[in-house]
Amino acid sequence: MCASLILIPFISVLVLNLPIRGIKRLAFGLAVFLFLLQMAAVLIPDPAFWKINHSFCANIFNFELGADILSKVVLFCIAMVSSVTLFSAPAFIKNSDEKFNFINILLIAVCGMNAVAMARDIFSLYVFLEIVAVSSFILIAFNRDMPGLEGAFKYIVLSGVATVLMIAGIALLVLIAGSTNFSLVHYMLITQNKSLIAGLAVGLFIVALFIKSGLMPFHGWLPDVYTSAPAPASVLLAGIITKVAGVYALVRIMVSMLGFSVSIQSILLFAGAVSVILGALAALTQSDFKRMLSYSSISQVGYIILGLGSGSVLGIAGAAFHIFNHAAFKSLLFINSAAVESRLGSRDIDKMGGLAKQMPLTSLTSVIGSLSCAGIPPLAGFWSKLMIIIALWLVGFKSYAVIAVIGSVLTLAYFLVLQRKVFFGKPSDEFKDIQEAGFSLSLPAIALAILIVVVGVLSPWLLKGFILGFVPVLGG
Amino acid sequence: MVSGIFAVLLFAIGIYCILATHNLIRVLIGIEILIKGVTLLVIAAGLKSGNLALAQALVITIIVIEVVIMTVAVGVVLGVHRHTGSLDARNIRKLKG
Amino acid sequence: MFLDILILILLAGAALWTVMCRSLLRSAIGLALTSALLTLMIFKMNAPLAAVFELSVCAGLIPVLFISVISLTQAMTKQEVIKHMKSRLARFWGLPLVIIILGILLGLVSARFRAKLPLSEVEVDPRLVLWHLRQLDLLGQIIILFTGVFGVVVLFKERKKSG
Amino acid sequence: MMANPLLLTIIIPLLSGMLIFCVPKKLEGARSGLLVLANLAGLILAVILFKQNLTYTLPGIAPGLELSLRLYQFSAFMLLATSLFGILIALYSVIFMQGKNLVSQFYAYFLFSIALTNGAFLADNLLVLLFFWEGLLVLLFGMIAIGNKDAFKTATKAFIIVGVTDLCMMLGIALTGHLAGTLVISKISLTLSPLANLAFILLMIGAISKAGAMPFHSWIPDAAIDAPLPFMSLIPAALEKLLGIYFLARISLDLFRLTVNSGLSTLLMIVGGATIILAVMMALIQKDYKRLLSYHAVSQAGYMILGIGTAVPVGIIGGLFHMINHALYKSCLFLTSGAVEKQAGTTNLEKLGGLAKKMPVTFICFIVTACAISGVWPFNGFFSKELVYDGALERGWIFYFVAVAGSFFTAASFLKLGHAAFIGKISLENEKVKEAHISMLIPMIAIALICTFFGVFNQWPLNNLIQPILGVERLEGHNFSGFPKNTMLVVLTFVVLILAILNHLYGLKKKESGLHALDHIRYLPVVSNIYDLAEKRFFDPYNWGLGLVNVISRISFGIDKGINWVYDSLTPSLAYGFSSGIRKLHTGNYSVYLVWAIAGMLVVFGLLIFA
Repeated sequence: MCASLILIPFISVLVLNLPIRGIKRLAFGLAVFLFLLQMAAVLIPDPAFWKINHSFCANIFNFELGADILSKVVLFCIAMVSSVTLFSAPAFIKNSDEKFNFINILLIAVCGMNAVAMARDIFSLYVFLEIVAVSSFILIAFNRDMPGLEGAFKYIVLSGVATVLMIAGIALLVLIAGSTNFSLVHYMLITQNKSLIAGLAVGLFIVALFIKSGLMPFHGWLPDVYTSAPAPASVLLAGIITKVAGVYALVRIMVSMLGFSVSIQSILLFAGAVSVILGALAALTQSDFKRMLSYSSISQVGYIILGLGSGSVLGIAGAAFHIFNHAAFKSLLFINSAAVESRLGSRDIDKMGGLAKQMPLTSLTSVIGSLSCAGIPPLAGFWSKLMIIIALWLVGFKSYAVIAVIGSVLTLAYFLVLQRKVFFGKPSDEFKDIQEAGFSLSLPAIALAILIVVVGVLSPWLLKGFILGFVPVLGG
Repeated sequence: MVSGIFAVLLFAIGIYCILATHNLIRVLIGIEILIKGVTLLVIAAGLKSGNLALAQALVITIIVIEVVIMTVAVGVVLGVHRHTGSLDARNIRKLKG
Repeated sequence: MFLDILILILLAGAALWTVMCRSLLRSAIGLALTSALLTLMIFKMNAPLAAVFELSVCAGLIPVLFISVISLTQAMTKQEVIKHMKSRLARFWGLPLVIIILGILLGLVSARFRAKLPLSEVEVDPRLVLWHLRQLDLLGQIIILFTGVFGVVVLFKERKKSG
Repeated sequence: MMANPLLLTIIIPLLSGMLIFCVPKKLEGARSGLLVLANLAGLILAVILFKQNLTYTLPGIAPGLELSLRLYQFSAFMLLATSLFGILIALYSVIFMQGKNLVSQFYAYFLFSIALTNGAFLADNLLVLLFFWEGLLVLLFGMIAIGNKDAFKTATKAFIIVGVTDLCMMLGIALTGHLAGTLVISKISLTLSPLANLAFILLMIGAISKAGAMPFHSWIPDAAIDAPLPFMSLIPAALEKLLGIYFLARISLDLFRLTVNSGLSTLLMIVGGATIILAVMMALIQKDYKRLLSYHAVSQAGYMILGIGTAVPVGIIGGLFHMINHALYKSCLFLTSGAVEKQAGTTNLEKLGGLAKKMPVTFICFIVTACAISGVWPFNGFFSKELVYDGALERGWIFYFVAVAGSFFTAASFLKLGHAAFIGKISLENEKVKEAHISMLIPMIAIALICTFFGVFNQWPLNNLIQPILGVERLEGHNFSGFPKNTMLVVLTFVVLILAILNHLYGLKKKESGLHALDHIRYLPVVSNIYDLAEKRFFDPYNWGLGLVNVISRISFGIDKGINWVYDSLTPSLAYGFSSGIRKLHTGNYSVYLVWAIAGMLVVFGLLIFA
């Protein structure tokens, strides 16, 4: 039944484009409904739903899909960030035709991401990664302004190279394993002696997904893309697209297909640590609101990869939790930046100041988002970072645990800079008559802030079950 | 084996092209050459391991995806041309820092 | 075997020419040529279905796409061409050298990359594989084609000039 | 889960504190009501929980990390004491804070402090303890900082002093965990070894600095002036003392088995003795009501440390009894000073005088608690001090002597204080002073009554509250309640008190002023020099630190500035330098990005294939 998570959004795109009068007006409501449905479906633990061949469709459709707790976390994030994006879109896209196109592309991207989350075949994973990538190209260039086109082109080039590397890896897997199914490949990789070709294939996948997830030093495209994309698109990109297309795919491939070895772990940990530190450092002096957030994204992705690199159940649970947290607080912060941008028409934080008075909601929610990102208890971000750091420590990568802590301090530092420049400090005369952002931007921000606080406060009670849920993920 | 070597060579040519050229269309051509190399690799791998049917199925999908990516990319390049009046890749270095 | 290597060398040569030739138009044609040679190679490797696709789409459609873009954009003036040629030469002269050296190097180390191969399966029809085992990919193809359609709608649509 | 009573003791004040932030400014009544209600709930909860044994383990975050809370005799008693002070001081501050700035912040911090203190008492894991302990540090900063305009400086001073000692404690916790192999407090029982000694000293520094002993005391008198008054009677006088001595008792009784003849015991006694005498000497010469009290708060902590440091049952019982007694009368004394400040507008003793007629209830409360602190029979201070004397005598006459001398000076300075503030000529400005508001009086009266009760019926608190902490086994069959058995000591105590009165009368005759009744001690030949230095803050380790840094900075280009430079310039400029360096690398050229990616790819391949 879980195939319906792919089919239903796609079918709704088809239906929306049927030449029926007035059907376009349904788009917004339908999309909201679908996303809420998806969140509900993830939260309702009906094992029958997640079985692959459940209904009558089994005779016609034969999809290789599967969902474990890792997939479910990501599926939830996809629906969450997409609905937030959807709500924020009307503030920026006024034209009704364009809005319709935006919703269609959003639905297709969601469809692709859902498939990525549930794929159990490396080539299918690649196909849907490409769907996500193409739809994000279109979203970045959606306004067809010069920065958007520039960002889109850079993304196309780097993503194209990553794609090619990934297909090369798939080709090598076909050569040595004769299949592209996760479990078959995993089996073949274990039984076969570690040949050079296997090593090469692993390297190709790692590099391809490093590029897609924007780890240093493969990250060049990421700040440009996040900065240049239209505000709702950058919420989607930063919140979920690169996380699914890069980070989740990497975690999935490592866990289900490639398995861990000392050299792979050291590569993951090193790249993660470099991203954590350099990303945070680079964020420190940015003057563009969104650009600062995008370097912060690089830094946070570093944490996820550190958690993955620990190779333990706790670390991967922490990574998955951090994916969720990152989706929550980073889309919250991008929504905040969108709110500021929509009111001020500028993203230059050097020119802002004292907006806390004029935009109290935006200010408050951004403080919550920043603190969660910096890992301040009891917000949600604290727990995932704690899990990652403890996992690193327990496995024995103590120096990396220390780096993770230092990175957290740096995170706090740049968010303090951001808060001081934007929301506190001296109000600038230029923006005296600014009002709080509209309903469509405040509502998602408030919802996300509440989610962060609630999840953070409830974490001590929920985490044990959550972590135990990851034992089969790593075992199988 | 020989196909593998030539796939790597095509890869090198494509990367060199992307790095050295100043023309947006030629960047896309570079990416195309990368994909050519990788298509060759997939077919060769399928032939060598006796999974040619699978390999062909994969290649067909890859080609479809390739076309779509190229279409979108061309759309982006045309957009850039509309703004700057040229295809010079040096025009797209505005975002930095 | 000899014929294979010859085609492959021609393929690499065509790719080189595509990258290095002066005119953008010829580059696009070179790409078509490269694709055609690749088609030949794929056909030689007993993969006729993929070969047909490669020929029709990659050797046909994509170069046409590029050529149409090139014709939509205006060509450079003569002075620009001359200036451009000099810098092109400076940038591209290393490529053949790199390729030859890399080829020799790879030929030397390639012996180390020997895979233990699983037993060959019985030959099956790729169409059956595609339709029966890889339905998800087919769905993906359909979706990505739709994405492409939206891409065209969004990116190619002439917008009212708003400045 | 959420309804676990142990968690409730932390969560109720925490949530109500947060709620207070949400209450709009206009609804002052709602805020005050919330404050009082939350404290009342805490008191009820503490009474219900009293005499229960409970443990609660937070759901695991990681295997091997057991975050647990534990309620037993000792912590239940501390919980009760905390909530008692909480409700009384809450009632008081509702009136006192009327019309002041940042009231909601103060109320919220108040409740957060209660929550964190409860958490620290309940913690059964050193990490949990540390968490609450550090939280209190932050609150301490916040609460001082919302005082008058110099408060920020004082807050920084307090933050640095307490922060440094907390750092010591952190190291101690790490060392203890290393030695014991666990961080669960109830599972740790270490015998003394060189390393364990070090761990003990580190933990002790944390504990006694919380209790406000010398040489970590110097922020308290400053805070007395700058911080809001209810803060003084809540934090340094009550909660921090309770917490510090509680932790000191835990480490010397449970975590480490402190033996009579160990060097650590002597060390503790020396710290205690020095604190008693030095702080009380400073108290003697103070001319400000609150400042004088705060030096006594330091000095009295010395008795507790001395008592626990003796490591003999009578001393420990005395120390613990003194802890609760001190918390009682010192918070009441601070409350009287607050009443005076609120009514007369100043706490400067030069400007006060003759308030006894105007504020009779306050005066009576003052008398009772001053007698208690001076150790006058039959108030509670008498009994606990006798126990401490007994213990000190058992370990050496010098400690006894110091303790008794401290008692002399305590009595002397309170005679001076009482005389200067309440008796004597009334100044013109104070003609119209009225008695304080009833809700400020109730807490004072209540505490004064408890002081008397704990004295006259000392069997009850000793048998029900204090002695069970040590347990029958370690009491070795003794029972310390009732009138002291050592008649010699009692007589000596009375002699000392009479001497103090005589001294006061002598000074009074000489100077004819209550305020200057002790000036003859102030201007004794050697003593006067010491005092001069002390008034210039010569003995303040914080100032030593500053002085030291200044001296060295003059010699070697300024370590002070150097450190500042490292923090203010070097680290940020390094970070910013790196940052702008990284920014410059991002040229916006996709080829550069691609080159990075390819280079990274080659490195990855190299690692995977050749490693």
